[in-house]
Amino acid sequence: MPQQETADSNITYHTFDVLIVGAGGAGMRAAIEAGADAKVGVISKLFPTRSHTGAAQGGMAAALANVEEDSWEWHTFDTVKGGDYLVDQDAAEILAKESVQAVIDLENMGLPFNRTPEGKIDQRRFGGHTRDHGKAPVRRSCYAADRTGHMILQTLYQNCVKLGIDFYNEFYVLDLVMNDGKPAGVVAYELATGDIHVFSSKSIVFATGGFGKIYKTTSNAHTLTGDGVAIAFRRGIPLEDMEFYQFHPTGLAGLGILLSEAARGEGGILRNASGERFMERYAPTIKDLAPRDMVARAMANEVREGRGAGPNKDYVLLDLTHLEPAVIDAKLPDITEFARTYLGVEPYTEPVPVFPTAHYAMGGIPTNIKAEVLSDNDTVIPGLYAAGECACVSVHGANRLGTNSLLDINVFGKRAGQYSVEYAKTAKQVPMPANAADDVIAMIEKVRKSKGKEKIAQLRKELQDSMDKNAQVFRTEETLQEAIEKIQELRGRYENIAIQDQGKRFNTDLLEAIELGFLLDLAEVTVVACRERRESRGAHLREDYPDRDDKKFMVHSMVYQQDKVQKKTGTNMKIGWKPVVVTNYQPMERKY
Amino acid sequence: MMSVIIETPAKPRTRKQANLEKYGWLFMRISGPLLVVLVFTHLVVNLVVGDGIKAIDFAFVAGKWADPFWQVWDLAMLWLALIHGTNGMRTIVNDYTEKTKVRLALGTTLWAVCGLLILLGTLVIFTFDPCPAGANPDLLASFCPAQ
Amino acid sequence: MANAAAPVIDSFTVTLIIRRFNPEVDSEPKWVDYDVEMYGTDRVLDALHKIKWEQDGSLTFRRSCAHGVCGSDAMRINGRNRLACKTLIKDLDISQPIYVEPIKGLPVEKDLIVDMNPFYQAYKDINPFLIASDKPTKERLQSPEDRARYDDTTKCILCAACTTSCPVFWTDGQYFGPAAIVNAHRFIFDSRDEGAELRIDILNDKEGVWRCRTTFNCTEACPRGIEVTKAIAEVKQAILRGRA
Amino acid sequence: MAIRPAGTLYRGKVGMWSWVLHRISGVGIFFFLLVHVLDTALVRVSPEAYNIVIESYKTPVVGLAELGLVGAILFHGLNGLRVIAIDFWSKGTKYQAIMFWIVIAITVLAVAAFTPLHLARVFSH
Ligand SMILES: Cc1cc2nc3c(=O)[nH]c(=O)nc-3n(C[C@H](O)[C@H](O)[C@H](O)COP(=O)(O)OP(=O)(O)OC[C@H]3O[C@@H](n4cnc5c(N)ncnc54)[C@H](O)[C@@H]3O)c2cc1C
Ligand code: HEM
Ligand code: SF4
Ligand code: F3S
Ligand code: FES
Repeated sequence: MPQQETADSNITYHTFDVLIVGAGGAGMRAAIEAGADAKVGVISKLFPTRSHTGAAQGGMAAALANVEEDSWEWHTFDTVKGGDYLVDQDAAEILAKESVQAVIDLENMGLPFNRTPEGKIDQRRFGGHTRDHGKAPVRRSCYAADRTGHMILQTLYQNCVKLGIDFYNEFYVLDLVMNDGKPAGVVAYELATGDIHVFSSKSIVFATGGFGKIYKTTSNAHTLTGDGVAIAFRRGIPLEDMEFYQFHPTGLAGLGILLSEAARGEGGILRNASGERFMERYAPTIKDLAPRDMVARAMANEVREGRGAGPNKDYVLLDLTHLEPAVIDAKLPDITEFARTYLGVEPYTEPVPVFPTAHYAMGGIPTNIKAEVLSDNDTVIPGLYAAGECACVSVHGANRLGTNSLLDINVFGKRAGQYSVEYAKTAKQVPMPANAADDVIAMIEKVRKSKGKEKIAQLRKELQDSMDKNAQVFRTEETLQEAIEKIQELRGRYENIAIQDQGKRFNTDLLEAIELGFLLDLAEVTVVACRERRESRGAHLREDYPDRDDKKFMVHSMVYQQDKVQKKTGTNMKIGWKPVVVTNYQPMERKY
Repeated sequence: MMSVIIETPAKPRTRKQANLEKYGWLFMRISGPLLVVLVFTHLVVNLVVGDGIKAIDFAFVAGKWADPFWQVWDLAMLWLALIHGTNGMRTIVNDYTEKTKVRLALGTTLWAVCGLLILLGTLVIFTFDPCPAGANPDLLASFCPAQ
Repeated sequence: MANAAAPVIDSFTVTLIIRRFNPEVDSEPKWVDYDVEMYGTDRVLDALHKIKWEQDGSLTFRRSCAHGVCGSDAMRINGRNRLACKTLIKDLDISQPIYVEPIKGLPVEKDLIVDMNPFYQAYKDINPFLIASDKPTKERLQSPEDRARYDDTTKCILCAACTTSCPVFWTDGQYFGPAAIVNAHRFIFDSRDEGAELRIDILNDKEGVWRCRTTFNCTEACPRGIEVTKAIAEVKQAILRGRA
Repeated sequence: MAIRPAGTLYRGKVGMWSWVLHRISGVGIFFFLLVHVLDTALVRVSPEAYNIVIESYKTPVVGLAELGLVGAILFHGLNGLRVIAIDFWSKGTKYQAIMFWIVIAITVLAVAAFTPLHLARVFSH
């Protein structure tokens, strides 16, 4: 039941112990953890099962050792190495250690994992996951056909229904209210009515997911506009490692729809126009199962050097034709259907055209291993938590391994739930300022009343085109400069937008404009961080600085918003650096 | 027969009353195959073999009902078809009525009619006299003494 | 073969006729025509976006993933329920206008957006979560055969294409609807679940499985290819026989 | 531009149309049955009364209607068996469309075979 205390004009007030923003995997996992012990509310701009966690296909890593020998140490090592040593190793250890329980939790909640003949959870191979520190690929990914994310999302929602968690669906959180540097709550916009809601809460968990929509070719949903990340940034919270954005090797060419790495885990092979298995040249040992940054780069390189397939030589081919149709049907039904539906290609008999697609943000809101949000390198903001793709713990470093994100949302989602409820038990509610909603109301009214000439969609398209052109797999000082200038131009034009829908009900026109504002912010932070990191590491490839530079850059970047334009960045952003936590593994060259 | 468009469900579902839907559903499926045998044979005997519809008259009926086999046959058909049909009509009424009162009224009417007809039909079959006294002998079956 | 991704079909113009309704200004729904230029790989969702982004920003519909996995954009396209993001324009008859209207039987909120709450309520009513009394410390075991038993119905994305294609649901909106039954099936036939009896009891309701008249609209509408009518038949049998 | 209906007719496939036909035929048969029980009951009144009414069944117009009735009963009965197969046979849902066409085929053939026979009798009466 909604906690409705007072309602003046069109503002409704609510109070909770723990408030979770976002009902994807991370948000709902936190809600389940906190739900039994406290008054928990979950706000989501989508109905929970529409969250993009449901799009995840391949699996969730955990060293269960159900099918072959495995250990959490190996998993930690793979995660660190996969992340090009920019991973905080204390966090990676937690991720790997708690993975087993995370999978068991899900199974116990009812998740229908695929099973081994003995009835245990089955596991399969995935890129970058190896036995004994890189000796051979290992079967570590727990999966439910190729809809693991779907099953996680459904199972978590089912358990939220079971617990009777309070959901506010199709509510857009547009602001985080801070009082004297402490979080008091959030302000949300109700899509159905256009009403404003102010939520006070002792602890607040951000779990708003990624922001792949800064790019044009992306596996991400239209709704992944990074709202939570941008809101935090606007409220003075720095963003960590934003230059590391992962491009997934196998997006359907031209569309960006993802074909899971599971396709290669089950034996799929990448080939160039002449049919060559080119990954043999780039990663002789694990070939097509090398980490994503390496595969994406290899693919982009093949195309660039003229070995691409197709009339425009602009993609490579994912070959599944040597797999048994029965195996494809049992293990990869959905993704092969994507190829059929969207490209008209029959994967049983034809190779599928693929090209890298923007996929996953390694960076985001900085947190520690208790999922507490940091306001600088190590100062905790009490009561504020973040988990999932919007957060940066950092377990993914410069490049996330496949299946580690579904794991991340479960492990750190659970932790966010635990620690936030623990905090809420003793903490006092930070008083909600009287005019808490003013900023949001002003922002909405400004957008609603804008009678300019610029079309939102046009600005967004120009932003995405520029990001694809200038800040995708390959980057240089020049392209990044171009991107910054473009973003600043777009910011200017954003002041002059036109909104056609003036109504209150379901005004998605208005919200798309607001979301574009978030995208502009995040694109700019990304590009600034890209420019400042003058080395190549993981997913971040600077052609003008092609080598990894551990002396200067074995650090996380931290971008802060400033009031005034900074000389160094040419924007109103300041960059700082944060040391990487190293426990066991010293940086080495990455070879696979 | 396409249904009306209703944009709004009339009322939230009222949960969980004891109900006989399962039995109604089963009855439709048990009576169905029986009716296939009963009705299809009935059609063949009355409309196809011999002179078909031309041959049907009082004497024809009398001839059939003189045999207890056909008495039981028609009795079974009467009961099953009426209950089956009425229950089917009830389903349809439930689909297209929204007000409980209307639903109840129509339902009651249906079952009342069904009951009356079953009663009437049963009485007719059992009290039927194939050779009513004083009737025009031309109209009676050949086995009647009056002929 | 491999050139499938290249634009095989050049651009063409199609007319979309969309049933629009904004209760803030309209007294009743109206049909509005839009001409849009599309390409071979475009889907109906792309056409709707194009209209919203270039012609009329007030056109309102739900969408998120754009590739048929989130279940946001079920709508009636040329008379049948489908996901806009999974319906390629070139697969429709483009010599004719394409009719787009909201799914039927749920209250229309605005344009193509309907109030999904009655639908979600039916889902919640069947207790859509694992009910098990044991407290395992490890994973529960389940044989691949037992796992396969309910695989089909785990695919549901709650898009409501099935329920709102059902003629029985259209009549009075009281019927639980195929989606709720599909989700009950997912648990009734899960060997780990102990709540079958409870769910069976719920679906033995007046508005439960017995209202299904096997019209198969649900099966044909399901974008996930779930054999919905079959699942319903299996639940009916489970009720008759007292358990799966 | 042609007038457009409030909402378009749902374009269901054979499953939906078979149900529409089943429903219409069921209702038709039901009302016929009501009448049929009453007219048969006239045998209890008098042979004359019964024969007068039964004569009207043999007129051309009613004779034609009887063809429709027979068709409706055949369709309803056979489709009823199809529905039962869908409910009780595990492969029923898979073959429902084929079964529908079989039902239609048998109904059409049977009515086609019966029509000349019946009409000859009706018109020779
Ligand atoms: C196609 C695809 C396949 C993938 N496959 C895999 C895989 O196989 N293995 C793996 O480990 N990872 C995979 N990933 C990555 C992984 O799925 C995601 O990183 C992860 O699911 C993110 O979960 P989340 O809970 O952080 O965010 P999401 O699931 O994206 O949820 C975000 C939530 O925040 C809400 N929200 C956002 N903004 C607001 C706002 N302003 N107000 C209120 N609510 C808001 C949304 O409504 C939503 O509920 C894949 C990703 C994609 C795109
Ligand atoms: C000849 C053999 C018959 C068979 C095999 C048969 C079978 C069936 C079946 C299985 C149903 C249930 C349909 C469903 O649940 O979807 C049904 C419904 C129905 N039957 Fe019959 N039936 C027969 C004869 C009759 C007769 C003689 C009548 C009329 C008195 C009749 C009237 C109805 C009606 C009105 C319905 C309801 C239709 C609906 O709900 O759409 N049936 N029949
Ligand atoms: S069963 Fe199919 S059509 Fe129905 S809600 Fe689920 S996915 Fe959608
Ligand atoms: S459309 Fe409806 S009638 Fe049954 S087969 Fe599907 S639920
Ligand atoms: S937008 Fe997600 S299913 Fe169509």
